[in-house]
Amino acid sequence: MKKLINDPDEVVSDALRGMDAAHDDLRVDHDLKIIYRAQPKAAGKVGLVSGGGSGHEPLHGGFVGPGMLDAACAGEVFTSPVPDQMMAATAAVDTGAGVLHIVKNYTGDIMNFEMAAELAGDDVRVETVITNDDVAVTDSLYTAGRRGVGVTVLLEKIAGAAAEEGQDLDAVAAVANKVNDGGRSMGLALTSCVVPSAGSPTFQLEDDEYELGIGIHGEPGRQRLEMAPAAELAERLVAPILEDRSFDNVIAFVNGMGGSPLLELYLMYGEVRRLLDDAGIRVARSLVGNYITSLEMAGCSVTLLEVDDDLLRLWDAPVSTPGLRWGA
Amino acid sequence: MKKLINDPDEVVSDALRGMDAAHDDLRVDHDLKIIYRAQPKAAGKVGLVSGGGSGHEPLHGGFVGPGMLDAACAGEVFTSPVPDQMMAATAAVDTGAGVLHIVKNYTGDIMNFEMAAELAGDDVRVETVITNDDVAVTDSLYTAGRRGVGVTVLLEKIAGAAAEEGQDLDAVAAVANKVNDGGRSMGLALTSCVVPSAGSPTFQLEDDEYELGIGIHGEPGRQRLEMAPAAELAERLVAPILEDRSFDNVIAFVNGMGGSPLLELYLMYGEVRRLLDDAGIRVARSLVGNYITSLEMAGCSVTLLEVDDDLLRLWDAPVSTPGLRWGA
Amino acid sequence: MASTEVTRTDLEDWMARFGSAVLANRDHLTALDSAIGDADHGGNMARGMNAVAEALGTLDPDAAIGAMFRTVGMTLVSKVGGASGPLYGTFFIRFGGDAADAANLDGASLAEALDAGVQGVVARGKAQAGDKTMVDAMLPAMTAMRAALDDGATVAEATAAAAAGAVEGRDATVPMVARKGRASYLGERSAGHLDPGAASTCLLFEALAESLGSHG
Amino acid sequence: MASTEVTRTDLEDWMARFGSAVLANRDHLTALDSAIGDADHGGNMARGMNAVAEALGTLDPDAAIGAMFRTVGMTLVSKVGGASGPLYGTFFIRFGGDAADAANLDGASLAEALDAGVQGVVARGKAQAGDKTMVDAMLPAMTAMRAALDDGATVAEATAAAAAGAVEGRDATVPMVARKGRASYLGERSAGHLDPGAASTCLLFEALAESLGSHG
Ligand SMILES: Nc1ncnc2c1ncn2[C@@H]1O[C@H](COP(=O)(O)OP(=O)(O)O)[C@@H](O)[C@H]1O
Ligand SMILES: Nc1ncnc2c1ncn2[C@@H]1O[C@H](COP(=O)(O)OP(=O)(O)O)[C@@H](O)[C@H]1O
Ligand SMILES: [Mg+2]
Ligand SMILES: [Mg+2]
Ligand SMILES: [Mg+2]
Ligand SMILES: [Mg+2]
Repeated sequence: MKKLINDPDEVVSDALRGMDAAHDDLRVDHDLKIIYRAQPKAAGKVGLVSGGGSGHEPLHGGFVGPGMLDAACAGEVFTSPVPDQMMAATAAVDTGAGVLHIVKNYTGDIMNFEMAAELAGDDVRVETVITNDDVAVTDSLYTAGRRGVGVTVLLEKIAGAAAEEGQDLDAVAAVANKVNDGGRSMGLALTSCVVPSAGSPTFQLEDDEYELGIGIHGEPGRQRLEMAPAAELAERLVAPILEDRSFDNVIAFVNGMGGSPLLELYLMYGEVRRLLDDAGIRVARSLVGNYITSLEMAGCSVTLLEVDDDLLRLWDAPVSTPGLRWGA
Repeated sequence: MKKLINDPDEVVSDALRGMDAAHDDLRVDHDLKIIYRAQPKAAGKVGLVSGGGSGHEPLHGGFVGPGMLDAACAGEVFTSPVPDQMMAATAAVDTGAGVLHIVKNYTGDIMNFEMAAELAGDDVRVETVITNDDVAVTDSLYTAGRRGVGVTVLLEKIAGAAAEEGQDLDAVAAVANKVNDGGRSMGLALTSCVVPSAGSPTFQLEDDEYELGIGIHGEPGRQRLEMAPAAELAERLVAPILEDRSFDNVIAFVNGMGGSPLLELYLMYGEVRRLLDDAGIRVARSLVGNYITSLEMAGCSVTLLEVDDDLLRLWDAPVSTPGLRWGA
Repeated sequence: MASTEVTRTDLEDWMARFGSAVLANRDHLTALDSAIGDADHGGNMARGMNAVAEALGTLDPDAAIGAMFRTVGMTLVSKVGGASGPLYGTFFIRFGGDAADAANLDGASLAEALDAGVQGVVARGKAQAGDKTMVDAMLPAMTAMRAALDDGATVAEATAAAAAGAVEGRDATVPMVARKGRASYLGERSAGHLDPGAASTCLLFEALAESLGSHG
Repeated sequence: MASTEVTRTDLEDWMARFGSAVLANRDHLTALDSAIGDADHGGNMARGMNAVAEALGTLDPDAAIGAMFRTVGMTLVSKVGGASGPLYGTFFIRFGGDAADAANLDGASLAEALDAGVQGVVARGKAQAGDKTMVDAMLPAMTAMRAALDDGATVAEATAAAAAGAVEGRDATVPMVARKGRASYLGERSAGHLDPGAASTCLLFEALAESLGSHG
């Protein structure tokens, strides 16, 4: 393993030190590994707390700031954070209007957020939205259910805008659920990644293979296939999404897993766009880049989110975070 | 080679198709591979044209937009663009106030921009700034001179702001030269990268080695060293910069080479920051992320830029490009 | 012949042995989790048991068994994260809740406390037998321990039986197709691999049997 | 015995042979550039010579040698980029400029045109002998060709001498420490590798010698 790190067990704390130093508009609780806005939101507005394992940067800490999250709880690499973090973050960001928890659907994340809610009691009104947009998981009866992946980014932006405009907790939770309901994702990997504390790649792929249907934790996918040109890869990602739900007018999001050059992500976006054009789907907005990653994994995912005027307005609203910023 | 591409010889055109589709505020001349603002700048303002080999994304195309470049000429991967591109871009963006060419110091880039100027004649007033901030190249008498690396990003932002506020060509060129004079960079690689048309890694590094003093073209560096913790790597990058020039108040920029997770870049930033604190150098602004890359190379570079109030004001001015965006 | 009573000291020894076993098997647990998960189970358990050792080191020496295991459980909940943090955390919290103020346990009350822990894991994770999780090591362990106690076994014999049951249950996870946790995303590809959580559960029951090996 | 005159057809054959040689050596040139550069010299030259073939295919068949090589040079300038595009582009533009309206060349005027090309490369790139560039193949090629012509050699003999000189010059780049172009960044580490541009220059002179191999 070669990484820009010191002690593998201290990667997250060391990185948070750098993140704190780099961003004056963030405040980091280093003991609890929570990233907050330096300038808390105005009283009476709903707070947004998310969190998850580290290694997906900029998600979630890079999405803390005006127009998006109020706090992000950072777990160890690929390990969900612990209830203490969510309890502290929830108490800290509540301005009286309640707090939305944004949780990606993984057993560990679900259980730790759940325990946080149980342990917190009734001091703060909490609603939870669980993202589960990954169409690679086809059988939700005999699995832990679909994973939360790319839609989480779009949801944090859109729900953040709803909270910022002063919508109440029920309304913010409703818009969040609407985003999750209207979003679908599918990913592939060309390489595995190396969890620092493990020290070697989580899986091995031959030079002529790729993994289809991966999540964001370096875990193998549903299927190992022979490497193919971008046009075919795009089809492998888009087809199952379109089979799962019909789309009319979308935000189209090509996300890098962390190790693929931006040049290739744009190239994939061109292929995805061609497929959407062929399917008669209008693209209202686009997002291309590394937003929800799996350390240095090479590969990408495609997320489509059906949008109406309301969601588009919230998407276009100003946002000012290290990872996503416009209009401000 | 496994990449998200179709034909290796069509990577740049295919990626530009995706970039065009993803960004409504950009216009792409696909024949000449030039990225323009969709909305040209107001008459009377200086135009900024840059360009270089592809594979460094978001540089340069991702820096086209209000507050930064007017046009970027995309060469083949790691190959400078051709004079026809620079001639066309220069003619297109000139509003009568002249055009600044921003050129990274590489033999190919210099010669192609030079030929463009020779072939263009006197229709448009052109000034050229050449970035050469790479302290890894110690001997400029017996080399092609220092390479243009990280400073190019900062320069395009700052000179772009100067042009946007209506400074004339001489003033914009002067501020650009001031940035280049006040900036220094040093980079390292943990892995090589794969040029698509070559198909295999440009160099091989063992699992316990890194290359110190690399550029941005996947070329080997000056020295191959035994892998070390981030704290030591940071020192290897910062020390030669501080030996080369004294710094007082800086923009500190940790740039990813494309294949290192953002988590690690933040971690490196924390280490760099510690060294700057120790050296009594104030950090006025920070930038951490993948801005001038070398395809999927793992590694990073550090750039320090000495700033005064004038440069800071220009740095803070609104910018709205795919790669760098704030205040707008 | 040694005491039939299980003391707090015995249970501290259990935790110490489990902690050592986790550290010794850290890479092994991570390797198992690499095959069908996300390569962190060894690191998670090691981080947790290191924190437990620290917490127990500063615990009031007069604390009852219940309080002691509430500390163990809360420490795991607070330090581990992932799936295993809440699951093992809940296991020990419920174990402690059942043991409550008891100063010592006998075979029956030990089995009852363990059962409470296992039921906590099932309630928290909603896994059933055959889902390829730690539950597949826990349930056979408890079945074996109950059967031994019903046959009049000593505490040492009963916990040895539990450990053997856990090992059997762990090995039986190999052909299973996972239906819970991360491994479930692999579908059929999860078959052929041993479940990492079942492996750490074996270490737990083996440590218990070792700690109580001389108990009548 | 064949003509002593070098015709436009001969020079078209030169370009065709050079193009084929570049395509056949594409991977080799890239491999050389991987060692001390950025792994694109083969791709650059191939892209350029493919474009040249296309441009010559549509060129006015009555165009003079000068116009023909201006097209070759401008095509390389327009399609290659990098260091080699302007350098080989300038080479051919100057070659054409020297040949101008001539319908045919003899040995002396061919050498003069080649010399003009080489001087163009030197003017553009400012490399000196020993800097480990294509110039290190070009200069010995021209020295050898001049010496042969001075000794009364035929065009065939003179261009064969030029090719041999280029090969010698190319091989002499191996121990050199690069002082120009990308390889110069490697400092001492550039020694021990053959310069890719010197290798492509050999192909150029070898192609010329082959095209004119039967000329008196
Ligand atoms: N719903 C569940 N019920 C019981 N055990 C589970 C459940 N989900 C996962 N596990 C256990 O947790 C283990 C994985 O733990 P760990 O790797 O530490 O957490 P994570 O899966 O979050 O990375 C699995 O091997 C399995 O035994
Ligand atoms: N200043 C120069 N003068 C002459 N030749 C040069 C000079 N710089 C580079 N070269 C030649 O160009 C070759 C590299 O060409 P190429 O790889 O196509 O371009 P780039 O270096 O821009 O990637 C070198 O091997 C060398 O022979
Ligand atoms: Mg995990
Ligand atoms: Mg090049
Ligand atoms: Mg795991
Ligand atoms: Mg090259």
